[in-house]
Amino acid sequence: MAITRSRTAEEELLQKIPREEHLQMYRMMVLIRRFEEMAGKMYMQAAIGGFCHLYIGQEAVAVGIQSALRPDDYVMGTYREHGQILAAGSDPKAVMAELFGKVTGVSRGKGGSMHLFDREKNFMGGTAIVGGNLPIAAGVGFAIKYRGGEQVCVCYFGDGAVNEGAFHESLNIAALWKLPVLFVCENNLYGMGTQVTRASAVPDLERRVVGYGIESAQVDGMDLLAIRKIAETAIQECRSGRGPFFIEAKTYRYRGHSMADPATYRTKEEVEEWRVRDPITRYEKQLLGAGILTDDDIQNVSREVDEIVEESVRFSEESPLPAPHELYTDVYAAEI
Amino acid sequence: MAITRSRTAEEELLQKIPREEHLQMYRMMVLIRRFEEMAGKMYMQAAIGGFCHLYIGQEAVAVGIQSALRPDDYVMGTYREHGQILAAGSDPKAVMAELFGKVTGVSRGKGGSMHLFDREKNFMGGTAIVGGNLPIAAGVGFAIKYRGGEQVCVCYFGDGAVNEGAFHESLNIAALWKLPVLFVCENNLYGMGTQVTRASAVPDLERRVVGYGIESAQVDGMDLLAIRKIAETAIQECRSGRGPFFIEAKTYRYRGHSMADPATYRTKEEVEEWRVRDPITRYEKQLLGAGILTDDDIQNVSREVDEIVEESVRFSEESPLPAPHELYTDVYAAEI
Amino acid sequence: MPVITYREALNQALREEMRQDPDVFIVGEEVAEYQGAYKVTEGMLAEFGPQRVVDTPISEEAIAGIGVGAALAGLKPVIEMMTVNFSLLALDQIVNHAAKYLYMSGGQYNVPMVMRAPTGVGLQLGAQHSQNFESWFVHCPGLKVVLPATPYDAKGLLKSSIRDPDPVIFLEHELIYLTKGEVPDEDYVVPLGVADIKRKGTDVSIICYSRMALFAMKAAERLEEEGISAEVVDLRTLRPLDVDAVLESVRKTHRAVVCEEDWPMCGMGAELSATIMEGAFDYLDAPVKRISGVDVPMPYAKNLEKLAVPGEEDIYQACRQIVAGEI
Amino acid sequence: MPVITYREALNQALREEMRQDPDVFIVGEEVAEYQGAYKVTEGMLAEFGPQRVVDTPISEEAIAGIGVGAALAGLKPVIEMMTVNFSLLALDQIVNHAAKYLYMSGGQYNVPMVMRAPTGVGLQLGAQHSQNFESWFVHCPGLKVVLPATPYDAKGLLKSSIRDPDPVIFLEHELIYLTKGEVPDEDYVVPLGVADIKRKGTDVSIICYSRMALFAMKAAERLEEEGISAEVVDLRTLRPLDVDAVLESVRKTHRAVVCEEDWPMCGMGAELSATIMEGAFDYLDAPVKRISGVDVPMPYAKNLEKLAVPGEEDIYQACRQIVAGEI
Ligand SMILES: Cc1ncc(C[n+]2csc(CCOP(=O)(O)OP(=O)(O)O)c2C)c(N)n1
Ligand SMILES: Cc1ncc(C[n+]2csc(CCOP(=O)(O)OP(=O)(O)O)c2C)c(N)n1
Ligand SMILES: [Mg+2]
Ligand SMILES: [Mg+2]
Repeated sequence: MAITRSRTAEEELLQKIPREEHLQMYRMMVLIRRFEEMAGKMYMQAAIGGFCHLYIGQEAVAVGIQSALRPDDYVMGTYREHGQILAAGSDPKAVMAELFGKVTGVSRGKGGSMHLFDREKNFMGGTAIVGGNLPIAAGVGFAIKYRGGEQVCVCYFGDGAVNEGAFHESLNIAALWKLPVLFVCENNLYGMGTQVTRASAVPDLERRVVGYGIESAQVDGMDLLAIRKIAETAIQECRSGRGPFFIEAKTYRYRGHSMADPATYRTKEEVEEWRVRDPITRYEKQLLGAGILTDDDIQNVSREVDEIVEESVRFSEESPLPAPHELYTDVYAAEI
Repeated sequence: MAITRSRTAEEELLQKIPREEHLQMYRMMVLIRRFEEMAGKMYMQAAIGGFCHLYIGQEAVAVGIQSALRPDDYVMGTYREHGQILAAGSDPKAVMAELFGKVTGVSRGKGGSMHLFDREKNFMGGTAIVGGNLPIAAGVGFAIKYRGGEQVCVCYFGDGAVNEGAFHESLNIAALWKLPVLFVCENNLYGMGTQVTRASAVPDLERRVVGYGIESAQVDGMDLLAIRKIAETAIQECRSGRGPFFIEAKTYRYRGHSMADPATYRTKEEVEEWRVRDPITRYEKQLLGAGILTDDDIQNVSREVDEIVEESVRFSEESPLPAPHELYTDVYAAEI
Repeated sequence: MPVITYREALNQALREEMRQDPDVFIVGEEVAEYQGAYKVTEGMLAEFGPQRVVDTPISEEAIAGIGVGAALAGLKPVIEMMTVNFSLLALDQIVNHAAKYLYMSGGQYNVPMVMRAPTGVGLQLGAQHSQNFESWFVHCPGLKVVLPATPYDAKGLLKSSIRDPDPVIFLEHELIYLTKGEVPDEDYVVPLGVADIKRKGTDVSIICYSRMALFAMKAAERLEEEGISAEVVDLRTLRPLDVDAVLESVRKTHRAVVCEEDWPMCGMGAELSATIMEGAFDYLDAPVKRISGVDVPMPYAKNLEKLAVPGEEDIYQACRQIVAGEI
Repeated sequence: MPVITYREALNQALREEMRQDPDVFIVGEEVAEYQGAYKVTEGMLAEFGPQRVVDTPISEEAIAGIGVGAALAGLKPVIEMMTVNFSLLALDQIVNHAAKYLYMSGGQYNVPMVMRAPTGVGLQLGAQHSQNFESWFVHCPGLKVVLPATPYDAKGLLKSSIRDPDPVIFLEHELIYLTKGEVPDEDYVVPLGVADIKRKGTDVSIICYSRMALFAMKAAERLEEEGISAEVVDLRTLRPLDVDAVLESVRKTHRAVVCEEDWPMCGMGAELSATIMEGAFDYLDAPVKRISGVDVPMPYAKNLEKLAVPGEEDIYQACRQIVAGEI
């Protein structure tokens, strides 16, 4: 399918979705943006360690996809998953606390930024191995089908992950067995410093799945409504047992690959071009234009979100570190 | 490209190729057939151990491809490579001796049926890991290009290998870097007991490479001339620096996967259907029909080949086992 | 008690567990229609159908991922690697994911999965098909590693492994599938992490597992004829390791011969040797003797392969020497 | 002599070898335009161009295969795995192919390739990015394994590794890239397989490598203040292992503390412990003491990570105890 652009389709959606839901999605995008800005700040202050990959610029993808899911669906994230787990509904306090390495974190401080898990939300991580979550997503899809369930497993990964063998094996099996897996490729144009054109023989990533006979679509990753729309279609496909679906969301990360990366491999102009298409500003304009939200609503969201983020930092700072004995727990589930 | 079938093209080729070369190709196909039948016999007599995968039925593929190569080109085989290394010009005596595990074997008896090597013929193995030779072939292609050479690296693999991650990574890189690698997929319809339709989401294997933007062709793997023709085109593509080429040769193995496999997963009828299309009989008919070879020639070839095979067995039986100290040699090239 | 083969014992274990727990299934290359490359899953497709006995494409990394993902979602997968040699293509899933999920998630996600694989030398299968990697798996916290030597242990340990809430690497030596032994028809389990004194002795402890345990028993018989009383400690599980059983035996015999078919460097023999020194140094009358495979890739030639693989004679000689004070 | 960082020393080694041998090239993820994930290849793209400093897609298995194939065709590839953690995706190429080609081909095809990779714990990188796998590589005949501790050794050993006709696994600890030391500008090599007595001593031998060697030197200084004379044996190469140097030292000091950051089971410490018992049993006044990383996946939390990683204090305490006869 081609990128969704038609005006009418957009208005249709704007009207179809209840105001409360618009407000939720908008709030979530703003929350992720501010949360990530704060995470970056905390990282600079060394309150957060390790590698820290921010989601800024890609907010529409996770929010659009997650908004179309059911609570009992499963999510496999990447190491750039702060935004993914927040969009999945996890408590910002527990997410921030994990980045701080505190026992109140979603992974009790033992996972870190790249290993966020939240069983209550069916958020299964959180892997720091590029492409490592794709075979696992196929396994979750297998389990859903095995049980005759109607859930879907969403699997996020980047443009770089497409070149891993794991991608190939997983998509072939998911297609062969018609597993309910929604593969979401967040194509932000770069894998670390490598432009997609230098990594993929066919830079049009949707073409990369032709060999699996899998349903697919390209979508503007900066357009929340377009993502929401295709997500609904794709998830419907998966639920109906017709097999997996592949979405390529063309997006962009405003920051470097991680907090350690100055991103000297791309031009200011390029970054600016993308900022102009900012997914939050765009959605905000649409909502105001359609009279769904008012300036007051926007300001309220802004205030609420700032409080939530501030609170998440306060909570994290005040939370205790894991007790020393935690070093030895959770290695095995069985007593040894 | 579609499967080559046109009569005229066939006659054209028949005439274009000098008689001597026809005779060589025909002799090689017969040699492989008889060699493999003998290998099977020797295996039943326990003169050959380990796993033994026969090439019977697929002779046209290796002979057609190798006949279009230059001596300085490289070849990466599989574990079903007796036919491949013979077609590459290795001495049948040394190949049989390797199956016997004798020191006079191509790999000094240390490799075995699945690990045949012949540096003089640029035959680089011989790997028992499905798909394991694909990344290596990309590396050889890289070296050729690095040196600005005009050689090509041919890499043989089966329909089952297409589903390994190694296939994906290797084809993407070969295409991205325009490496002179000719990927030859010997689609004999089965990977062990698994029909290609149960292993590949898209059973039309040529479709599997669309995502790499790689030149490709399907060819009747039972038709030597068709293979020879597409091989010439493909190799020309590779030499000219336009990048890799993928050939899917639709063929069939008459025997089980290995000598240990009774092949109960397929019907006698299916096997018969394929035997009717036997590549040797077919080529023989063409050569006789076009008056290129006479019945005498055919009989001479038959006699010559039988002698060669008998001789290879005699040679192998009479050859000594590797000396005990060989256990410790060839672990490292440097003195330790 | 019925006498059946090691292979049949594994088949029984799989069937019994699949009958009593609908969440158990088996997936891998050629496990269904082909009845298993080594026929361990013979007849299971017919009994349980293609939903629970699942053939896969040749995609080891994905097979392991199917196991991890299905386990995370609450099933109890048994994945079969056609041989352990091919598991090298799946190690990221096993080591970076299966072994770490519980820890990284702060206890939220355990991975109740079993990876079964034939291991060890075969009959002239060559360098790429004759390997042992148990030491690699033992090296990794989060994994459990099981290598039964007898049909009885094979059935009981496989059942325990399937019921275990953690990832278990279950390795079956290719050359003992047809060995026979008494195996109860009914349901029983052998607990993980408990060694078995297969033979009591006083002069030397032979610490072993998998096929080496069978050689050890034969060697012990021969030694007895010479008046040497060897104790055979079959570890059965390498992780968790039954350190107490090992040390107790060595403290009694004062001599230890540790056996592995695998290559020596950083192998299980080294771990046992170090563990024994750390726990029984003052009891040792001689240094612990390691018996391992020769430190070279496996050659194809029959005569060379024979030289590369350790066996009964090596254990027998080592025990004689160590008891005679020649080590 | 100029004082430069470990990272600069590696960069020098690469440049010198590439200048004098056109067959040498480096390939890996982000080695060219990004100047290397850990900046080891800084400036090399500018000097040698994209034909010899080659960025790849994220395809570890293919990267290793590029190395093997290019080496078979006569080049001298240096492949960079961004970190050793990702080499788990490339092990089939390394272990089933690179390590066995020479043997399986009966001596026809050697594989002169170097796999470089950062290894070890970082700063809160978590369970999947803080691992050591040297014991896995050491386990495999056909491979050579090098882990330099100082800038001088790093340069000399990398040059030897590149010139070596066999596959070499060259592991660089992530936390010592910025350590400094004297490094000659000119061409020199440090031979593979030769340990270095970094400090002479008489009371206890500290057998170590990589970052642990730096901790050992610090510990030895502190011990000296207490009148304990520790000998620091930096192995530098783990395979081939300089057994003579290890045994000679232990026969002199009668006590050994073996150090690794890696997990204990089937690790290098176990191999050293076993080797020392086998070669110097009668010289030992105490069992060999192993110091290893804690046997758990690496936690993220700073305080837990600190507890999981062995360091100077552990070596210091172990030496004091072993000399005091408390071990
Ligand atoms: C198997 C593996 N190889 C390499 C890395 C190092 N690495 C981390 S992120 C990354 C780039 C991934 O790019 P992409 O898939 O596009 O995701 P993005 O970071 O753009 O979200 C690389 C190479 C890794 N973590 N795992
Ligand atoms: C990595 C790996 N997985 C599995 C096997 C076991 N195996 C050997 S051959 C084979 C089937 C390969 O089928 P195909 O690629 O079609 O080649 P063919 O045997 O038909 O020539 C399998 C599964 C192996 N040798 N290596
Ligand atoms: Mg990207
Ligand atoms: Mg096939």
